Amino acid sequence: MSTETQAVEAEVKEREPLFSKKNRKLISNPLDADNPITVQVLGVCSALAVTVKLIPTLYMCISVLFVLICSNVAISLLRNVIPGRIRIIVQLLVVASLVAVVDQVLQAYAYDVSKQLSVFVGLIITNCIIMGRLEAFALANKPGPAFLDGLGNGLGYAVILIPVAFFRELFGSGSLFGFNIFGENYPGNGVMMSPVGACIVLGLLIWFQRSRNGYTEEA
Amino acid sequence: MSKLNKNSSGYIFGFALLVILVCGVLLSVVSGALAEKQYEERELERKKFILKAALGDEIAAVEKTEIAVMYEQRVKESVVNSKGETVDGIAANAVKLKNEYKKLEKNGSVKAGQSINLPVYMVMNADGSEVEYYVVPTYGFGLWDNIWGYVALQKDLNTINGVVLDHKGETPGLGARITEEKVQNRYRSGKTIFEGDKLVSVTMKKGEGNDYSSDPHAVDGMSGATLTADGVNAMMSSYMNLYLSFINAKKS
Amino acid sequence: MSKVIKIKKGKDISLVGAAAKNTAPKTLSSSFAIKPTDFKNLVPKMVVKAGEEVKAGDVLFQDKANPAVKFTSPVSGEVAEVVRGERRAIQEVRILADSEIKYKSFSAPSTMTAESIKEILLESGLWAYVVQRPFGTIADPSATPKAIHVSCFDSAPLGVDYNHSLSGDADAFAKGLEALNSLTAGEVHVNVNAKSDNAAMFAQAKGVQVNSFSGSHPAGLVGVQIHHVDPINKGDVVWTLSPQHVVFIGRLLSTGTLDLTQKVAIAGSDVKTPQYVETIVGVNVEAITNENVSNNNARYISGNVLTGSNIGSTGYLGFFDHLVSIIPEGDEYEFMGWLFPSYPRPTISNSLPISKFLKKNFVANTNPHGEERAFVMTGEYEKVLPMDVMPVQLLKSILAQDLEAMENLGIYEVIEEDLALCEFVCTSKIEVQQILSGGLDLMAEEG
Amino acid sequence: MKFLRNTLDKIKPNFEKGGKLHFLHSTFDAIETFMFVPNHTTKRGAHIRDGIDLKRTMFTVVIALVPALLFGMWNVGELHYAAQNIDSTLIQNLLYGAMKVVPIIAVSYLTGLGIEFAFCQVNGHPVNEGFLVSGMLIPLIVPADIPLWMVIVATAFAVIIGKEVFGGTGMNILNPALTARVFLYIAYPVEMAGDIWVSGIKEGIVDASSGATYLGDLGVGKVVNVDVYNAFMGFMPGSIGETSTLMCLIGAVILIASGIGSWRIMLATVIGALGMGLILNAVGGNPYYDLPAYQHLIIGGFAFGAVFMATDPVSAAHTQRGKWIYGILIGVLTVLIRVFNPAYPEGIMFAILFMNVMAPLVDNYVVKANIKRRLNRVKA
Repeated sequence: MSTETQAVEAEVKEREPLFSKKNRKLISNPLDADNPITVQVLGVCSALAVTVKLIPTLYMCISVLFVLICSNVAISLLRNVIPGRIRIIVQLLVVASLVAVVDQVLQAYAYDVSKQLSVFVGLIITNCIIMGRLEAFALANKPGPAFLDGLGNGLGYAVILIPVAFFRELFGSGSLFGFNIFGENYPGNGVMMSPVGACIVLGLLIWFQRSRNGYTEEA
Repeated sequence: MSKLNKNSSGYIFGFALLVILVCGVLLSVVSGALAEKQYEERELERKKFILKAALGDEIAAVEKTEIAVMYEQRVKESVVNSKGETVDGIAANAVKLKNEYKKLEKNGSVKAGQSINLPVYMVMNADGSEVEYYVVPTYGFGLWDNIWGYVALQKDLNTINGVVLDHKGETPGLGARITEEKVQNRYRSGKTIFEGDKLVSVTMKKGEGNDYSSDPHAVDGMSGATLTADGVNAMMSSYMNLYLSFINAKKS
Repeated sequence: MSKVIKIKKGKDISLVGAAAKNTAPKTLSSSFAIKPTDFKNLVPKMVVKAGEEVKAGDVLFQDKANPAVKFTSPVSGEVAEVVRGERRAIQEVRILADSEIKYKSFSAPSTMTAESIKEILLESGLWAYVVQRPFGTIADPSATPKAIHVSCFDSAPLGVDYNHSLSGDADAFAKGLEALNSLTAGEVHVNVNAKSDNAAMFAQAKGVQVNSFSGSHPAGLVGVQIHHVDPINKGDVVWTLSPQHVVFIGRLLSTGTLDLTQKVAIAGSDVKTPQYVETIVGVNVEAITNENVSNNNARYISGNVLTGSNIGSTGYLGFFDHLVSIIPEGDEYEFMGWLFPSYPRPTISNSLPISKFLKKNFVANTNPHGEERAFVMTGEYEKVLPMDVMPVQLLKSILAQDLEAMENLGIYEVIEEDLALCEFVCTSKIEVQQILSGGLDLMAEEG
Repeated sequence: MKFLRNTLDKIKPNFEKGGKLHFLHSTFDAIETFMFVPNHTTKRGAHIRDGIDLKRTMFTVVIALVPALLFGMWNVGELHYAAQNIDSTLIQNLLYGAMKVVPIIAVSYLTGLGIEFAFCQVNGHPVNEGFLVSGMLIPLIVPADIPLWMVIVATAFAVIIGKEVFGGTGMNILNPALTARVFLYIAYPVEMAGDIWVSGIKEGIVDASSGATYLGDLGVGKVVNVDVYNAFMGFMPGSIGETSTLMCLIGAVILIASGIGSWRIMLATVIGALGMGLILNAVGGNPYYDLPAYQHLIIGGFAFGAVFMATDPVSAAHTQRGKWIYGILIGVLTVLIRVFNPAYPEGIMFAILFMNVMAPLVDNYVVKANIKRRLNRVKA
């Protein structure tokens, strides 16, 4: 998975209002034109693994959002004191600690969901979106924009995962949020239940998005 | 204040140490604060499984908070070994089934020189005067990975009252269906594990949609998941054999 | 004679109307034309204007890129018209012939050195007959080829029999070969058909290497022969000529005049009496096919039915061609024709058993018998291309404009005619020669 | 015929550019060219062309499928009645089979062609003939009792995801019919696996035990005595068209004789399976290892897959040498999957799809070898 390093945003000027036009873009861009999953193709592994049902997907999205925002802000705060030579390790340490916290919390307060998510919560550590944002953005920006960037990318992740989970749960299990939609006799669909289905739904979403945005592959 | 040299080894070490310290403290605090709650959750699931195996649908209506209370009131725990002798000094919930399972041979008998701890949960009747169900945990291997479950026997120690099954990695839509109520309920129609004095266990058959109401040792299978069903059958039969001494002792 | 090289792949397409081995007396048309479009990538620069008088051998136009390469008039007469097409590109230079041809005289060199031969060939315009591989363009006079190949049999459908058409030109042929020998450091290869009784002029040609080939079409294609005798690698240059054109060179050297008289086969199912006609390069086909065609809706092809060009009933014979194929147009609907063919047609597919096994000679028309589709079938091209070249992969690399792949896959070894049979057999009706032509152009430009 | 031509000519302007039905031009075009070979003539290049076209090629494959289809229909009826101990005549069997199979074929063609036409319409492409074959293959590789809506879903999936997203016939990586089959297998395992191979089990008319297949039994470690004659003739449960090795052989003869199916692939697949089977025989151990190698060729869908699926020219290897490698690996993988993967008793489906994906790689190496030969020539 490539950690496509985006052009590092220039350091935000002093006293810029938090919701300036530029900052608003930090949120809106990752939702569509620069979506971490469908455009940058990062974090796909978890997108395939956890989207069988909507509820675990929601928990996963919130977890990623939380880790992303917190680590972005933390690294942004530390950006001037982190020695360059160990910055990746420090980032990893911060992310890993946050993920461990999330995992512990889920085990304590959402035991069923944490059972379903199993290792994939732990694997948030290796989610390229997070490390990518830390490297590309948080290290060079103030905490405010870093917070927004984390929020934007976390939402960008969610905005793809939730529809994927929606279709997979609907067609795979015939239910939504665990409520039966198609009735007892719906036979389910094994393709949608397996990661293959996620891959196909994700592919179709990318197809849809690209044809709408007029994206063309660079030569 | 003179600027620190960020590339000096001392600074790097110091910084790393500091970060590790902060993260370590954070983690231990969180883990400490949540440990009890997590334990409760795990216990709750175990208790729920045990009660569900015994009481079935009754339990579905019980609030999550009530489960622990109900368990406290109605369940008595003990641990036995494969000879049916009671093992003292270990609590039933401290027995790690996965580890105990490793003490078994392929054919389900206990490895030479090993002693296996087998928890037994006795679910009492509503007024607590006598044992109504015996719930025993089982552990085995399905098609891809481990499977486990609880089997509730009625007080005759022959009739199965219900089962709860769970798995780690069976095929979704096929073997994974053992967690479905619909499949588990197939064990709730008075199946018996003994034929006279002989232990025969209960077998999930190949194929689906057949009527086995006349056969007390067979339940309808899961189409396309014969191998997971075979795993369930093997697990069932081997653990019933392990508990055989206990059952015989209780019966007599 | 060296051993016979067997060409195992390929397919002879037998069509009705092969030219009988007799020659109609010389018919002189009043109109002749030299067509710059017969040469690949040629940008002509006119030397004469309409209305000027020329002798046979006088320069009509030059190659703009290489003015030493000249194109001369085959007959004497008046330059009647310079026909231009799109963007004023010159299509034809027409000459109204005198009834008696006046020849410009050339002084034949006393010794045959590469320099002197090149000079006289360039002056007389015969140089344009020397084709260079790779790319199939007019040879670069400054180059020295590693070999020169002359294919002395035509295996294409309705192909010319050089044993007949060149009978009587043995001396000129020998002389021509002698001249070619001086042009190359390597061998001059004369490639003959092992299966037929070759005239002594081919089979016992002196001072050259005679290779004999057996097998179906495209065994007679010089590209296939080169591939089996001494394949072209990157950087190699090989020249090829038709035996007819070797004869022209021989005549020029012995007489000092440009005598482009040749026997042209008039063949095809729409010809009443298929036979040879004695005429001159660039003749108007109307004159040589007059009264001899039985169908109003026929296609007139200068060259053979696989690689020739559609010239219409009033066009001019192509510069390199000594065959006019006349076959019916196929512009008719055929009810369920793909399932129940209403008439037999040539095919390599056994899925048309009647056509394949019960019929020997076919009346083929120009209907493609299906529409163009994406590549689906595989292994077809390989059946008819007797070279260690992967045709489909080569075509795909051309479509992808991948120069390196094109080179690696052997684009230097082939020109359009080599893959013509692939185009014929293609189930998906893909225009193979057109694609290859694009690839060759691209390669010539970039490489 | 004349009348038909005139009618077509009369309504044709409506579908041409500017006509009010232009949006249906691909559909009209497909129908017109089906009825009449068009009056086009060659424009460039070779003036005459081979008499064969893609329609005829595809139709020949359909013809080759007819024996398997007819036998399949008969077999559906025969098994159905035999399982109930009813003596039935040839006609009864065929009738019952037709009742089950014809709707599947109709649904498969309607769905597939409908989608294909729609895509061609939108993209402005001519309709390709590829689905003529896929539409016939899909019904032959499903159980007779399959619900029709599943056929629709699977066909739609195969045509859209398996073919159109790659750019249509000629561009697809996977064999569309097998894509449909594997979709069904994974999406609806309950309906597509286990003992469902005799028509009538689902309604409870027929006892489930009669629907056991050799592969199914072998997969769970049973010792199986394959009745070689019945297995070869096809008198056993299975997908509609796949059971009879004999009918597949007849199809193979048609395909090879007409030059449309690659004999290289068929032969290579058989060699691969036999070779792997013999190796396993030599190792021995359980009933599946010990199954005589040749019996792998006649049980399950091996013959059908090797003859009709592996040879799909688009998704197979394209180079001549590549076809050998491709075929042999299919054979080897089929046996390996059958023997070593208990969850998926039928190996050939996965083996072919896997090799479909690998075929470009195989070709790549063959092409590289060709390039190397050319480069070595310079050195020599």
